[in-house]
Amino acid sequence: MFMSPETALLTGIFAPLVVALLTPFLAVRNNWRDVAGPIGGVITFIAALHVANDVLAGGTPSWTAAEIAPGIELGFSVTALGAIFGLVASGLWVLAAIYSVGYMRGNHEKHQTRFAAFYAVAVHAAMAIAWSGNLLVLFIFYEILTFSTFPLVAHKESKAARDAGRLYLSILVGTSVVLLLPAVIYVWVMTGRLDFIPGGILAGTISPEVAPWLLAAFAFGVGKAAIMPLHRWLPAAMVAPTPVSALLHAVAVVKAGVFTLLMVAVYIFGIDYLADTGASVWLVWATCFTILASSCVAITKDDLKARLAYSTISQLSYVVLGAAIATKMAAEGAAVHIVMHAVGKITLFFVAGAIYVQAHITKISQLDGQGPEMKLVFAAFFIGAFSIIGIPPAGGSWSKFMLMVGAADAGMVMVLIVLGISSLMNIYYLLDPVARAFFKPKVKEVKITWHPLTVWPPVATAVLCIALFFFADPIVGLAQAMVTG
Amino acid sequence: MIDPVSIITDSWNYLIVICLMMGGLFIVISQNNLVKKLVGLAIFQTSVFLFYITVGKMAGGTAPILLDSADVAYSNPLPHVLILTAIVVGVATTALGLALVLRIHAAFGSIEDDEVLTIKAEAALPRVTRAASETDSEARS
Amino acid sequence: MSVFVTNLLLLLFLVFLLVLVIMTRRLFAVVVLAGAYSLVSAAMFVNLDAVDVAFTEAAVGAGISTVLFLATMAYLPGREKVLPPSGRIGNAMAAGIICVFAGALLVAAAVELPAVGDPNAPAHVHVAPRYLAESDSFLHIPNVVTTVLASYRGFDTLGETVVVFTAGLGVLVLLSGFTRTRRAAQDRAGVKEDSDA
Amino acid sequence: MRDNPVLRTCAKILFAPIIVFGLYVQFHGDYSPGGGFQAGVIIAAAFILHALIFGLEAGRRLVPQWLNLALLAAGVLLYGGVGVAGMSMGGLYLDYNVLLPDPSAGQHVGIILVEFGVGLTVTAVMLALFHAFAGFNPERFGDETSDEADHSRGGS
Amino acid sequence: MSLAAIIANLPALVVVVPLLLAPVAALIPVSGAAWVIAVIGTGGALISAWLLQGAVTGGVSFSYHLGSWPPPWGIEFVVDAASALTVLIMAALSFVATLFARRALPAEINERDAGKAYSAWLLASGGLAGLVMTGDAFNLFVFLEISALSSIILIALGAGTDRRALVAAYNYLIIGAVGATFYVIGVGFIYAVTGTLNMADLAERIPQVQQDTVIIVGFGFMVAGILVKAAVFPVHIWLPAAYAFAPSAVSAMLAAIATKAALYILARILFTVFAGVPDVTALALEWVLVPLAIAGIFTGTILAIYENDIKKLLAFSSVAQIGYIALAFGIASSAGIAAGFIHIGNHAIIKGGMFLAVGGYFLALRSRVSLSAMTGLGRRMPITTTGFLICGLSLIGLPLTAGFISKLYLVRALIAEDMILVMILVLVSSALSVAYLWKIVEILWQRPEGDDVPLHGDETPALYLPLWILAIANLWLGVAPAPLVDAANRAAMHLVGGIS
Repeated sequence: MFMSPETALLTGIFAPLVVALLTPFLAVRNNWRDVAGPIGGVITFIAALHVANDVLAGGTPSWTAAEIAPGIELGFSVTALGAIFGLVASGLWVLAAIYSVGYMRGNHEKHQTRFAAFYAVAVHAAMAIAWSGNLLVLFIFYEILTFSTFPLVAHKESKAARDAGRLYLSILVGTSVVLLLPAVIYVWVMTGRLDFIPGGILAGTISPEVAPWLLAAFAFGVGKAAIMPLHRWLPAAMVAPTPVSALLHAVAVVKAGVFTLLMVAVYIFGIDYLADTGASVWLVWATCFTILASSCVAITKDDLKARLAYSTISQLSYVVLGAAIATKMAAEGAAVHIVMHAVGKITLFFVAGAIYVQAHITKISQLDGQGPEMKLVFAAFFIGAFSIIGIPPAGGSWSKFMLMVGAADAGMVMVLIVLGISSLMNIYYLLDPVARAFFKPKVKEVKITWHPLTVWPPVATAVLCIALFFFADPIVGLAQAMVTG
Repeated sequence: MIDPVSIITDSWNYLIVICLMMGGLFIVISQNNLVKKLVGLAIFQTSVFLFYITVGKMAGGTAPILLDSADVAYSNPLPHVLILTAIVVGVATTALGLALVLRIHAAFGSIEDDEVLTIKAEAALPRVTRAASETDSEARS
Repeated sequence: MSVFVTNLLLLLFLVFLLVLVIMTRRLFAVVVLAGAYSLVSAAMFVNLDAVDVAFTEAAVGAGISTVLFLATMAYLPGREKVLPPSGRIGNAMAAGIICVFAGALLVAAAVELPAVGDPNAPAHVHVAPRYLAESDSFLHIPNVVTTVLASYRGFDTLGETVVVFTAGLGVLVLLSGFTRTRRAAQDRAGVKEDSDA
Repeated sequence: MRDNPVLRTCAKILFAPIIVFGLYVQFHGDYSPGGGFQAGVIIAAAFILHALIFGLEAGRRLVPQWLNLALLAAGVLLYGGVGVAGMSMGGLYLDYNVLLPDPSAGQHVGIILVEFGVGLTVTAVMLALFHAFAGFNPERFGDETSDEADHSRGGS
Repeated sequence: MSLAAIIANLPALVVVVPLLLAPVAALIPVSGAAWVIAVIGTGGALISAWLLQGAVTGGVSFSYHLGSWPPPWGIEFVVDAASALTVLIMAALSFVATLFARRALPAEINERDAGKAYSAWLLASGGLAGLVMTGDAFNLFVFLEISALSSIILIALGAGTDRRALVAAYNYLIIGAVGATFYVIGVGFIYAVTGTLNMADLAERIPQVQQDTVIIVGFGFMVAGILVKAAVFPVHIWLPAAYAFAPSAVSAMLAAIATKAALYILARILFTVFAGVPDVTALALEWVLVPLAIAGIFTGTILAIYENDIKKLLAFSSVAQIGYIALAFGIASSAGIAAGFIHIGNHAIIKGGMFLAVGGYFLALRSRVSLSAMTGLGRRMPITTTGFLICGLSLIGLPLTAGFISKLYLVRALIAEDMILVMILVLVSSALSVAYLWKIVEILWQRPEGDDVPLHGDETPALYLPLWILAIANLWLGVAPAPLVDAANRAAMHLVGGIS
């Protein structure tokens, strides 16, 4: 093809940044500005595909800018897991960009230019995280992602929005500076390196007594993974416009969190080291608790976005759980789940936003009987929910299956039970809105306004959910490459 | 180690000088009056000078101004030089301190430590700046 | 030995003056006593063969700085304020503890020092002899203090001249400088307003 | 006291001798106690005496502030200049040996020069101090005090 | 004067150029002209320091005999990796601060005093440079006094805007003089048993001295005196008021370089002069310096969190940062000392930059900069505020900034010595420092109730260029810290030997 892996790498990382920088100038014509996002998305996605191809072929595209200390380069280098995350972030950005145009216009939001710019910066940060060459670079862009999404969260500039933004920043920045950064430095001091090596770099350099604590520093230092009790920023961030919730709080930001943990588990600790030292056993229980607890909370929520938020929290813990179980299969399952859940959850958020734009409904209890007016939308929601729950023929079923197998390998029966229970809860609180919409009598008359740009993206992602069930091989392949190295 | 007698005979000079030093230091720390602090400082330093000169003294020596006769023991000139320097430095410090005291008295109407230290921030601004800040606050409100 | 007897007397006199300074509340008296203190120590310097130092101490320490103190007192209240006993005793306690501690350390060290006037003390045998030997033979200047001051350690003296200069500069700035008067400041403020407008 | 004829004549008579004595202390420092500092103080004393008797204004007329400042700087510059001269003549800073062909003569010159520099500065400083303190005018700085009660209390 | 002569005399020039230009500046009543002299003085010092740094890069170190009298009879300047690095950092920072002073200083004092102010300015930077260069224990005292008296003048000049500056200056004078006298006492005792004042000579002779008590006490008093100058807790009390009430430009220069020189001397005394009695120094480090440093770190940070006057806040943070440097020296491994030197450099550019920014705010507001007065300045002075922000992020040690490098090497040195507890304390304190920085940032970007305070004049390059020089230095040293780190390692190796 026409790009060397390295060029693809740089293109993938910097195309979103270029979009962000151009946006203010393109703002003279709203259409120019709004078309920039999707175009950038397509370019980025193509680049991501290239990189993923190269990684599947066994290459590791990499590029280094400078060395700031022995063993710490500022540079990028794509791991298999990174390739997966890069694909997810860039691919979904295309749709999200289109969708956000429809949403922002349909809602007549203010500051659309600022919104678009920071949106692109966030994607840039996500891509950089995905392909970062070592833990420090990952940390840097982790912070950039946090700061670039702050204006998006506080977009409405209302008091509520600013408070939510403050909570968002204080939890994410606080945890990362107090725990994550020291953990990173500690790893560097002990091993003299920070790059990602299949099989990990800690084995033999860090004593098994320290390992659990170090893992804890990572697990709670990465606030974006929303492991309880550090989950509160995520529901708070739901004050943001839905495109933000959709891309960032279903895909980029939260996935960056679990991605980081998975990277740490697989490439820094190493699955075998975790399994041998049992450093991650406590994490298994922590995540199991998060899964169940957040599911329970989700059931009680009547606000659609809030419910989705808590569902996200529990789904994130699936990924962390996969890392914590520390078997190859579970780790692969975690990696695959990043993709599957992303596609499914973004569908659900798209729908939530679409419903809001078209009918200005945010409460589930008001959805009763609205189904017939918005068939497409609810159909998409239905499929997305399937994928999240893990019912064939939706992609989510693969990842859940692999997770369960992994847990079985590790002989963790409790985990199997937990997964089962949470699936049942998923069925209830995710299908309940659809059921209400179609089988309950209408409670209130709303006038539906048709905004195509908010409808077709969810449909597309819903189709993607199904497609991923039948064409999961490349993803799974990358996941295997991750653990085998 | 050293028996009391030899202490008395050998180093009582040092001991008294140390008492003088600490007396001066005591004045500096304990006194509340800015002028008296400076007096204490001067005494403190002068006592230190005494210590140095005592170190430089040689028994049966004379002032280090060379005479023609060969067999004369001279006291050590080096401490003298150091102390010449130190004396001048000391008086420079004193002068600057006194100038500050005068200005403090002109500005605060007091030369007592506890009083000048308890000036409220806004009261400490010169009228002009204060007026400016007042107008600012009006502008703000 | 007579030297040391005189020393003892002078030192005791100094202690006496010191106590007076601590006791006295009339600042004029305090200042004069301080002058006396440095005059007596000048005598002590003579007694310890440091004639140059004595000369300087008498001229600078006893002379100039006393004059400066008196000049300052002309503008200041003559008596120091008497603190309430609580505060006074508090200060005295704090100061006392510090001084006793530091003093104890110094005494512990002082008893180990070479005896006063011991001709074999390191101070007499290590660096100084070259000054005494060279000053006349090479520099033809009998006053060793002058040669050391101006030549061997000339850089010290340069620094000290700079210190004197600094002090003079500071006093000029502080007392006869044009530190911004109300009018000047108001003009400036006014100008700034205009320039903004 | 400036209209007391006795004092005025004494001052007139003493002025010159004090300065001469100062110069003696300055330049005889090589052979007897004395040198720049002491000399500076003594010479300054002469001017201070003059100012005491004939008033500050007269003193200022004799040595205006700009001249005073200039002398102040001149002393330091002279001292430092000797050092620079040493450098420019191929020696290190403050190296007097290179000032003249004969090192010991060079030392002599250097020492006299720097002592003179010290004397200049000290004289000027003492004079400046005296004028600054004696001529201090609290009102010029009074504007920094506000006349509010809360801190015009205390000693005064 | 021939070029060769200049090269040969670089060590002297670093000190002498500013000191001898000071009297010249004092004679010039015109603010602008006096400033030019100041620029020439600090610039000349900077160039000489730069050349010196180049000279010692090869690991060579040489001694410069003033008056060409060999030590210990004469006074020598010591040029080695450590002193050259420190003096270069200080020269660079005082030069940048001088650039800033062009507009800032005359605005806060009377223009007719500007000449004298710049004179004191030159004296301060020259005196501090001499402090670092000199290899003679007593000559050190003279330079202590030069720098102290000139700093006092500069601080007192703040009386034009806040008369508490006078009290701050007076307290600094008293405390500083007591500290210096303590140092002199210590030197006196050591001299009485060694008979020499030259540091190298002292280092040789001290181990042979039998009177241990004298050595210990002399050492104690010398160090105590230096600690006062370095504003190490608990003798930091003079610093906050001094930095807070001095004119902005002066605060910037003092915050950047004043305490650095003293810290360097501390290292010098600990690791070279008294290297012969390791048991004594080790004791002092472990039981005095490290605890004091940690106490200082926390006191400074916490006071900063509750402080509302921005300059005082930064001053308290300086107390904490000085604690980090003292702690790094306290580790006493060559890695630790290297970390100390790295942070000496980084903290100089960080805090210098922040004070320059605050100076910009001051000139815009024309009043003491309390946090409430700064509400919304971020939007109205974006250039200054961005620079301030960069330095701030560097202060809390985020990656890509110089501050991160400091933390990196400090933590590394701590772990290497198994001082895990101390490391945790350091990390906690640096997390706390996020609190007070965030407090400022929020106010800067917050929208004020009602309309904005009128600003006096807009941002001008004269004010924000120096700031941005330092901000960019922060980023540059965060991405490519190799030069500083290498120099610091050389310095540490020179002081204690060993490999870092």
